[in-house]
Parts: sequence; structure tokens; C-alpha cells
Amino acid sequence: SKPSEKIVVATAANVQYVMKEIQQEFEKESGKKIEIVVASSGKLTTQIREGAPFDVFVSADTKYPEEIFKNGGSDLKPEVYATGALVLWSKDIPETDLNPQILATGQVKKIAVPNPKTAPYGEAAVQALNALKLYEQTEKKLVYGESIAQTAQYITTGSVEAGFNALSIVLSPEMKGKGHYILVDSSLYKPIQQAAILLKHSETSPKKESSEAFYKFLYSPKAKAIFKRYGYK
Amino acid sequence: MEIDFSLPGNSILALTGPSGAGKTTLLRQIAGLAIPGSGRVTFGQNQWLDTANGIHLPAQQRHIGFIFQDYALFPNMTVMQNLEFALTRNRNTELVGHLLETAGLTQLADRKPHQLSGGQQQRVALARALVREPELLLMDEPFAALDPDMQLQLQDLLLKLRRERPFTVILVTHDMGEIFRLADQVAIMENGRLTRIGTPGEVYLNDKIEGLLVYGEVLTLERNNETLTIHAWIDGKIRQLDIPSHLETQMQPGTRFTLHFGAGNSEIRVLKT
Amino acid sequence: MEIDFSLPGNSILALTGPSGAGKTTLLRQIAGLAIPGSGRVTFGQNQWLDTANGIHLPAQQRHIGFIFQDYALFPNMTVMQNLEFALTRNRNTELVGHLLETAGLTQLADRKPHQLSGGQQQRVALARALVREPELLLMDEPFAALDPDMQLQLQDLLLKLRRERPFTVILVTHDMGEIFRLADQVAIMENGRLTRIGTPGEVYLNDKIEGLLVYGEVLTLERNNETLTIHAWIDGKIRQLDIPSHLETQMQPGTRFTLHFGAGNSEIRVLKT
Amino acid sequence: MTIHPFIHSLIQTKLDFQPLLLTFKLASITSILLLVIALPIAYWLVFGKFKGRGVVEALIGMPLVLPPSVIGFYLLLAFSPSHWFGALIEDWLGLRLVFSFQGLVIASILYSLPFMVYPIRAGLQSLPASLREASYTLGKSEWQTVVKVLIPNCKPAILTAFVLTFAHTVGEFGVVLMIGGNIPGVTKVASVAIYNEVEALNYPAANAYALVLFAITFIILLLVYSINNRLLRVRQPA
Amino acid sequence: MTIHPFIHSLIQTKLDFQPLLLTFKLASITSILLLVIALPIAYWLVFGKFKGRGVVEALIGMPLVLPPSVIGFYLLLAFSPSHWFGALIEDWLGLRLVFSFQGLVIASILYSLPFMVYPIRAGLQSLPASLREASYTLGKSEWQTVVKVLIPNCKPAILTAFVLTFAHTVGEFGVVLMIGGNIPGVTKVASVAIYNEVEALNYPAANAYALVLFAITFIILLLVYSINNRLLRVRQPA
Ligand SMILES: Nc1ncnc2c1ncn2[C@@H]1O[C@H](COP(=O)(O)OP(=O)(O)OP(=O)(O)O)[C@@H](O)[C@H]1O
Ligand SMILES: Nc1ncnc2c1ncn2[C@@H]1O[C@H](COP(=O)(O)OP(=O)(O)OP(=O)(O)O)[C@@H](O)[C@H]1O
Ligand SMILES: [Mg+2]
Ligand SMILES: [Mg+2]
Repeated sequence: SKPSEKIVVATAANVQYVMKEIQQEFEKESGKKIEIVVASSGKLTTQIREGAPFDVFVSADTKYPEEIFKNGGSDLKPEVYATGALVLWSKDIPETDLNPQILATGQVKKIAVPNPKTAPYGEAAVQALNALKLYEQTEKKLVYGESIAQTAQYITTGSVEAGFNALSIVLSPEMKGKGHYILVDSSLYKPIQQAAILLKHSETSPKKESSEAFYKFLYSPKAKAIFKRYGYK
Repeated sequence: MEIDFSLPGNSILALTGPSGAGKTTLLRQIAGLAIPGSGRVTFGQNQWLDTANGIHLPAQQRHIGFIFQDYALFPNMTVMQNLEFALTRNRNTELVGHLLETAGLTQLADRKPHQLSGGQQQRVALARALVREPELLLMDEPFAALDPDMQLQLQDLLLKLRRERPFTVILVTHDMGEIFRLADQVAIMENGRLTRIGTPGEVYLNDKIEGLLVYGEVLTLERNNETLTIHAWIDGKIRQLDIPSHLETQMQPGTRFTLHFGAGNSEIRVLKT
Repeated sequence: MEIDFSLPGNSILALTGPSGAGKTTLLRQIAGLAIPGSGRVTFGQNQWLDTANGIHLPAQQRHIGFIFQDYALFPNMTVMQNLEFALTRNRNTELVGHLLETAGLTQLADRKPHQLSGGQQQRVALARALVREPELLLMDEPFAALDPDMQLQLQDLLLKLRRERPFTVILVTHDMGEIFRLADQVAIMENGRLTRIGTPGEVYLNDKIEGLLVYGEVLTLERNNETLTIHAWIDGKIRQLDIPSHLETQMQPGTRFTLHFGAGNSEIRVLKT
Repeated sequence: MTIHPFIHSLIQTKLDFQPLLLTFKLASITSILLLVIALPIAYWLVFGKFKGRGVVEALIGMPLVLPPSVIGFYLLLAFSPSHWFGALIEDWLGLRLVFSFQGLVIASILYSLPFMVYPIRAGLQSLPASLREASYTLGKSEWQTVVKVLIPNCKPAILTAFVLTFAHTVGEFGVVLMIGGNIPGVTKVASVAIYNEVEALNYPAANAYALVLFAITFIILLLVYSINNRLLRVRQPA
Repeated sequence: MTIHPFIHSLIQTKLDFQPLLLTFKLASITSILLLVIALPIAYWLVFGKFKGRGVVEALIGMPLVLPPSVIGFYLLLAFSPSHWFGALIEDWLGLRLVFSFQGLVIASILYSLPFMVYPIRAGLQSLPASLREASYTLGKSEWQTVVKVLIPNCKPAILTAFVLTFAHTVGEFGVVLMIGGNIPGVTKVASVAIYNEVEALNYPAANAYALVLFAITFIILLLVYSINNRLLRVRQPA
């Protein structure tokens, strides 16, 4: 199909691994082509507001899609397609020793978290540290990654001794087997809900129908199963 | 600077005077490269500058040739290209070859300026200024870095070109021979003013000095057979002179004397101290 | 280039010859600014260059003064700073003031080079080269852009400084008067070779002449009855001389000649051009 | 025979060459257009008579001061059809600058302006005044003087400006990502592709892209500098 | 009285000045250190005898070619204590380069190298050879010649280099973001702060930061250029 008829899916960076598989599955099922454009949720939101030619926006949280909805970028309210899980991850500390308490000890000099201002996993990590009453002891050790991917780089290159990240990243094929991780108790942070939104199309748009189809597919059991394999709930 | 002079058409004016007098500045003002606080410049029928009436013809339209004291050759062009750059459309392209030839530059036509000696650069600057067949040629010490032969050759070229097609020349120079050889008029500039202007004869020959007097001081005196030889300090240097033997008693070490070249005879006169 | 010459210590050599002959190149090689393909340079007891033995003393250690044809003043420094830059520690700081004074630069001490006229720049270059009290002074047309008075004045300064502290000078010049006034030896360079070397008399008159030779150039010639009167440019002044009438055909304007003061008689000899 | 795993992974990576082509297309167009724009600006800064040159000079440097993605953000706002400027361009030229190649070119030009202007300005400033004057006395117009005399005589400066601009546009991605929207074949240049691969934690692909970009640009610069060094050898009299 | 909402939101924004201070500290230190490093490199590129200069010249330009965040990524690998280089530095100097101000300085120096070297190189290249030679004949060492003659006489080029480097370091954020880790007071510079605010869709704060950064740098550049224009006025004989 022509490029102009491809569905363009704006995808938050940390969902891109799953999206690849979703894309394959959808293309197989529907015969329609998808183009995935990856950037941070904030950038994509700004671009959508300024008229970027995207059809569906798959965000890493609920805040950005709601912002778009409020600004009239869509007729449909955003919907949560998956809920993420937070992990504590380290390159060198063995799984048996890995627990939140170790962060307060001298063994850990730096802790990487995604920027809590922009990344939902970062927000969750800070919530968890607070809930464990570890925040004050560890605040000085925190370094902030611009994105979940950058935080993963800090951890896997050994630039920090440990850090928080998304289960989906740890399970991704690229990161498999790099270091050790434990799941953080999900009661310690608010659920990390990730929402998508179907962007406005004119009635005559050739892509209107296929975009709707893709949007629907995101919430299908087939997609759910893929999300699950990547550690989403 | 306060300058006021006019010049008959197609004549050669030599501009001379002490270093820093303002010769280059005057030349630049005539060329339109510098603008005086106030003043007027007229060439033939054309008003080039009149500060009172806000007239200021840019250098490009004055149809002049200018030879800079530092040559100002274009470093990116070869000698040939420097000359060709000066060509206007519909102009005599043969002139370029002719000028190169006369200035002895044919062999160097493909060199860049930084591959030339000082005198070669000066010749290129001269040739380049002539390519345009200017009506007024302004030259800032154009022959200073040249050997006497080349000087004569280029001065002859200049005179020859003026015979073929008359044009006016203003030339800054310090060389008296050049002034007498080339100039119809000479102007002496001092401290930003023209102190004298006239033909070389008018300007200089009233001030002439009769004969030549050279001062000296005896250092040693020696007699060899008939001849008397002294070493003397003359004109800043030690020189050996043979002198008439009757001067022996007068010319003892320490004596000051003059040598006088007069009408065919030299004389030695002892100075009283 | 094929050059082979030696020079008595503390003498003045004038290097002359047509434009492009290689004078500047030779000077640069002596200074260590250019390296010849092969050759040797010795100064006094010191080996400066010996390509066969891989000896090459850098310019800094040759203790020379060099006056560039384009002056090479430092644009970022004032006149004073240009001179002070040349001072070595433990050196005569009074000399700077003295040199400024003699070169007529005291008033201009705070100017930058681009605010100076051509001749003023040349004087700064000369003064700067002398600050270091070099043992060998290499000068590339150092007086070319100066008026005759200033030329004489600076030539006198040079001679005076040499009287106080002898040093060797090699000087590129095209000015015959300068050669006769200053040079102990003159070398003519043509096409990269020294074609002649000797005293000015030997070189220009083919005569091993002793005594005083004064150089002149005929400006005008006049016959009044029996006497033949010339105006000539001699030693920086226009002088009127009466000359033997048989010289009429030879002493046309433009002729270069010498006055020789020998054994009681002066002689006029015409120079070949 | 054993192959280092890094090289192995490089060989195995299938590269998409479109972003690379797009990069060099963008860099070439930007550099050439910018040269044309920057020359008169630099000339005016050096030889112009206007008093407020210092202000303009400082303003030209401003694109350097803000992070690229922030400049991209402001350009996005300005280029967007809902802004008067974007609307104007769309009305007049029928061109939408956001998410289009033309928009990238304009953004890159704005962003790289100081890289082109400043070095050329410095080059023109250090030419001796007599070169210009000599050309004027030969009857040449200001334009001829600039083209035939001034520009050829500050080649090292212009070369520096061009190289800085070219290389900088190759490496630029903040602005491009923001107003380009990462659309394959249109605005997805190599730097964005590398960024994406790194973000996707797909290091072998990122390395491969980086290596190719590096190698091509290195060869270009090497050629440029070798030619330059041959042409502009420091003067050494024979 | 009504106030434009943009200005209103600016006034209401409480700015954290620490990132701004940190930015100018980083930019100053980087520019000064880089000047010291770049001068000998540029000198050697122009006057050195070594054949392979073209290669070195091209290599110096390479930091421009890769997207900053990618350079940051490679630097992160190198600086990390698990890499031999990072380990060496930590062992020898007790300095961890990742997430430290020192690391930012080193990264900025590497990243801005071409901005400093290239213009200075072009400036040195266009000086007449006789200046150097004159200094040598006056018995001055190579060092004295460089310091007293060559550097003062290519001021416009050095100024350009300095301004480009300074402004570029102010605006740089890709590398800084990557190896700095965004730590308040240590590595969170203004450009990163602006970036964060834009990402968080907190535009008034971003605008306020951008404006302050803009204003301060504008004033600095304006001063620099005014002084420069006064000092280096194009030669106009009286
Ligand atoms: N960089 C260069 N490359 C090639 N040839 C050069 C270079 N510099 C000088 N030459 C040539 O070398 C020869 C000697 O030059 P040099 O400057 O030594 O002459 P000169 O005797 O000083 O002449 P002048 O009296 O005109 O200054 C000239 O023919 C000149 O063209
Ligand atoms: N840019 C400048 N700023 C200030 N004074 C200057 C400037 N240029 C020249 N001058 C001064 O103006 C006076 C006249 O200079 P000009 O160059 O016209 O002299 P000149 O007669 O050509 O001397 P020369 O024979 O030495 O070349 C000199 O005293 C010089 O110092
Ligand atoms: Mg003059
Ligand atoms: Mg010479």
C-alpha cells in the first residue's frame, strides 16, 4: 500500500518492543500496513497537538492521552490497554541479594530511576521508595534517566549498581539475560496504567476505517496475550 | 590636510615629501578610497567630489588606475588572472600580453603573487593598473623596489603608452632622477600641505648647492716613498686617500678637512678648529 | 641557486641585481628562514648550516636582525611594543628610546602599524631589527620607501651604531648612491648566481680604485659659452657642478657617474647602465 | 576463524539505507542554501555601515543557546498551520512545514546559521582592506569584488563554515525529531534512526548506523581537508 | 490593566536558578579548558610537519556527526566503572565520570572540540608567514611567538571559536542528559531543565527558562561582539 495509506501509530518509546509484535500480528490478520513512529510521550503529544499526521497514539501513561482528549484531539476518551509492572534491576548484584533494602547500603552508590516528572515508571519507583521509607536514605543516590530506555542503559552498562525499570523492558528480547531483576511489590505504587487514543479523522479520510480497526485490535484478546507475555497485566 | 592644486590635463605630476607627509592619503582621496572631511575634486569636466553638495563619485566610476604601496595583488589569482580581472568588456585583450611582455612577466604569467619576488609583484601591480587604460593613473612609489634597469624600462613603457594614448599621471616618488626624467610638475608635500608646486627645475634648481663639499677627519697618515696616504673618517666611513705630499704637516691625525669637487679639480681644504 | 662567497667580519655588503634574481631568497637562507637544498653557512666560528652534516641552527639562535621587504610589523602591537618585544632580558632598554628618537618615531610610539605611512612602517622595521643589537644585520631594501633626508639620516644612524659596536651588514638595495655611500663590498646577483663581487669601484668601474668615490646622477646639462654646467643628484642633494666640456656627450640627463677623489685630482667616470 | 561479536552483530544487522540517504540529502541542501544566505549576512556584518551590528551578531548566535529539541518545539509551534506563520506559508506556497522535508531544511538552516555565519565573518574581517580597494579602483562592482576577490581569498574560513554546518546537520536530531515527526523516507534521517535504535535498546543496529554515518562523513571531511591542505599550503618561498 | 497571558504565566512561574548557574559554570569551564587544548592542536594542524594531518583534521570533526545522545551513549559506556577506561579513572583519580560534573566537563570538551579547533585553525592559516618569521629573527621561541604574536593576531577567529563553543555548551543537552543523569545541583543544567518542562507539557516553565537563558547569553554575546567590533574595526586610513 502507498505510504499515505499506511496507518501511522505514534508509540511511546517504552512500548515499542511490544508494538513490534502487535504490528506483525495485526498486519497478518488484517493485511493492512502499519508505520510505527517512536518518540517520548511528551514529544508525541506536542506533535499531535500541532497536527502531526498520526492515526493512533499509544502512550506510556494516561496523562498524555487525556491531555489530547481535553484539547479536542479525539472524539473518544482514551482507554487503558495495559498495566505495567515495576522491577528492581541490577547488572552485577545477584538475584538472591537483590531487594529494595540493599539500595540503602554502601554496596549501592547510584540508583537509576526514570525521570518521575515525565515517566510513569519513575513516579512509581519514587512511590515505592517512599512506601518502604527508603526515599530519604537513597535520594542522594538517585540519577534520572530521560526515558525508561535510558535508565535501562544506565543499569546494563554498569554505570549504576541498580535501578528501577519496567518489566516489559527486562523481558524484551534485546535485554534478556542482561543482569538480574526482582519484581517490586505492586501494592507499593499506584498501578502504571498505559492508555491509547484514537486520533481524530475526517469522515472522508481513507485511513479512518483501518485506524479504527487497529485501535480495536489493541484491546483484543490476541493483543492482551502479547502484552501479557511482555510482563503487562 | 589642506591641499589646493590643479593640474594641466595629460601631464605627469610627481608628488614627493617626507615620510608621513600625507602623500598616500592624498592619492587615496583623489581615487575615492578615502573621503576628506570637506573638499572638492574635479577631473576634466567631471565633479568627483564636492562635500558641500554631497557629491561623491565612487572609486569604480572614476576611471583611474591605482598602484598601492603594498601592491594589493589578488592572492587567489595568477599574474595573468590579475591582469585579466582588470579587463573591461570590449577592451583590448592584446594589451594584456603586451604589458606582460614589457614588464618582463611573460614567464611568470602562471605564478601566484606569493611566488613572486618583491620587484616582480611591483611590476604586476603596474601592469594591472595599466590594463584598464585609465585616464588618471595614481601610483604610490611604483618603481621603488626595482633595479635601475627595470626602472628605466618601465618608465619608458609609461612614456610610450602616454604617447600612444595621453593620460594624466600622479606619482609618489622619492627618487630625484625619476622626478626629472618623468615629471612635468612636481609637488612637495609636508605635514599635510603642498608647500611647493612647479616644474622640477622651478622647484629644485633654485635650491641647488654649488659643487660638492665632503667633510673628513684624518685618522692616520703614512708616507710611502713619494706618496702621502691618509686614512680618514669621511661620510661615516673610514677611507684611504692619497693626497699631495705638501700637505704632510697640515694633515696630522685629528685634522678636520673638506674635499671640494669644483670645476674639474678637487681641492682639499683644512678646517680650522 | 649556486652561491659561494665569504665576507670580512664587520663589513657592509650590498647585494644588488635585477628583480627576481634571488636576493631575498639568499637573505632568507642566511637568516635560517629558508633552507637550501644543500650548502653551508658559517658565521665567524659558528657553523650555521651544513646540510651534509645535518647542521641547521634555527633562526632564533643566529643572533641576527632581519628587515623584511614587507616590514612584517606585528599588527597587534604599537610601535613601542614592536620594539620592546625585540628586547632580550638584561638588554639596554635605553636603546629603544634612542632608536625611536633617531628614526623620528617618538611621536608615533603609541600608534599601531596600520596607522602609519609606508615610510614610517619601514623605519619601525629598521629600529626593531636594531634593538637586539645583532651581530649580523640582514636588510631587504630598508630605505626604499623613504625620502632622501630620512634615508641619509638612517644611513648615518646605521654607520654611527656600527662605530659604537661593530657588526656585519648585508643589505639588498637598488640604490647606487646607497651602495657607494655604505658598502665595503657589493655583490651582483643574477639568475640565482653571484656574477660579481668586490668593492663598488671594482664592480662598477672595473678599476681597483682607492680613495673616495661619490656617486651621482645627471639631472640637467647646460652649456654656457665655454663652461659645461650640470645639475646632478649627489649624496642626497642637487648640486651644480662645472665639468670639463669634453664630457658633454657622455653626461646627458639620466647618466650615472662617480666622482673620484684620488691623488689630488678629482675624476669623473661614467657608469655603464 | 573467530569473529569479534561486535563485528559479527554489525554484519548481521540489516541496515535501512533510506535514513542515511535522507541525511546526506538534508545536509547537502542545508549547507548549500545556508552558504548562499550566510555570505551576504557575514559581508554585511563586516562591511555594513549600520550601528546595530552587534545586536544582529549576537542574535545570530542564539540558535546555539537553546537545546535543539526546545528550538524544535518553538519551530513546531510557529510552523504549525494553526499559527499565523505556518498558515501564511501554507496559504502562499501551499507548503506545510511541519512533518515535511522542506520544514526540516528550513529548521536546519535556522539552527545552523551561526556555524556558517561566524567563521565566514571572521575570515572576511581578516582580509587586508587593500584587496577590496584594489578591485574598486579596477572599476569592479561590489558584487564582482565579493565574488571574485573576497570569497576566494577567505577559502579556509568558508571551508570551516561549510564543514561545521554539514557535519552539524548530519548529527542534528533534536530539532528534526521534533518538527519532522520521524516519518520514514520523509523526515526520518539517520541521526533519528540511530536515536530510535538506541532507545529501542537495539545496540547492534545503532552501532551499524553510527559506523556508516561516521565512515561516510569521515571520508568526506578527509577529502575536503586533503584538498584544502594541498590548495592552501602555508606559503614557503623556494 | 491587562497582561498578556504569556507574560502572566512567565511571571507566575517560580524558576529554579540552580540549573542556570550550573549551565554557565559548565559553559565557562568547558570553553576555557577547550581553548587551552585547542590552541596547540590548531597550531599543530597548521604548522606541523606530520603527513597525516588531514586524517586528524577529519577526526576532530567527528563529534559533530553523531547525534549527541549517541555520543553520550558511547561516552557512558567508556566512563562507566565497569569499562576499563572508567575503572582506570576511578582507580587513579578517585573520580567517577558518570553522573558527575567533571564527567560533563570532559564530555562537553570532547563534543565541542571541532567548534574550537576549526575556526582557530582557519585563523592561523590566514596569517602572513612573515609574522612568525619576524618573531623568530628577533630570537623569540616558538612559544613566545605563538603567545605574543600569532594568538593576538587571530583574535577574530579565536573569538568566533570561543563564542561558538560557549553557546554550544549552553545549548547542549543530549550528551549531558545521557551521562549526567539529571541530578539537581550536579548535572541538571538549564537545557535539561527546559527539556524536562517541555516533555512534561509544562510550557510556561519551559518558556521562562528559555527566556532567561536566551537573555543572559544574548547579553554576553552582545558585549563580546561590541567589544570586538571596537577593537577590531576594519582598517580605515584617516
Ligand atoms: N614561493 C615561491 N615559489 C616559487 N618561486 C618563488 C617563490 N618565491 C620566490 N620565487 C622566485 O624565486 C626567484 C627569486 O626570488 P627573490 O624574492 O629572492 O628575488 P629578489 O632578488 O629578492 O627580487 P626583488 O628585487 O624583486 O625583490 C624569483 O624569480 C621568484 O619569482
Ligand atoms: N589609519 C590611520 N590612523 C591614523 N593616522 C594615520 C592612519 N594612516 C595614516 N596615518 C597618518 O597620516 C599621515 C599621512 O600618512 P600617509 O600614508 O599619507 O603618508 P605618506 O606621505 O604616504 O608617507 P610615506 O612616504 O611614508 O608613505 C602619517 O603621519 C600617518 O601616520
Ligand atoms: Mg605613502
Ligand atoms: Mg626581494
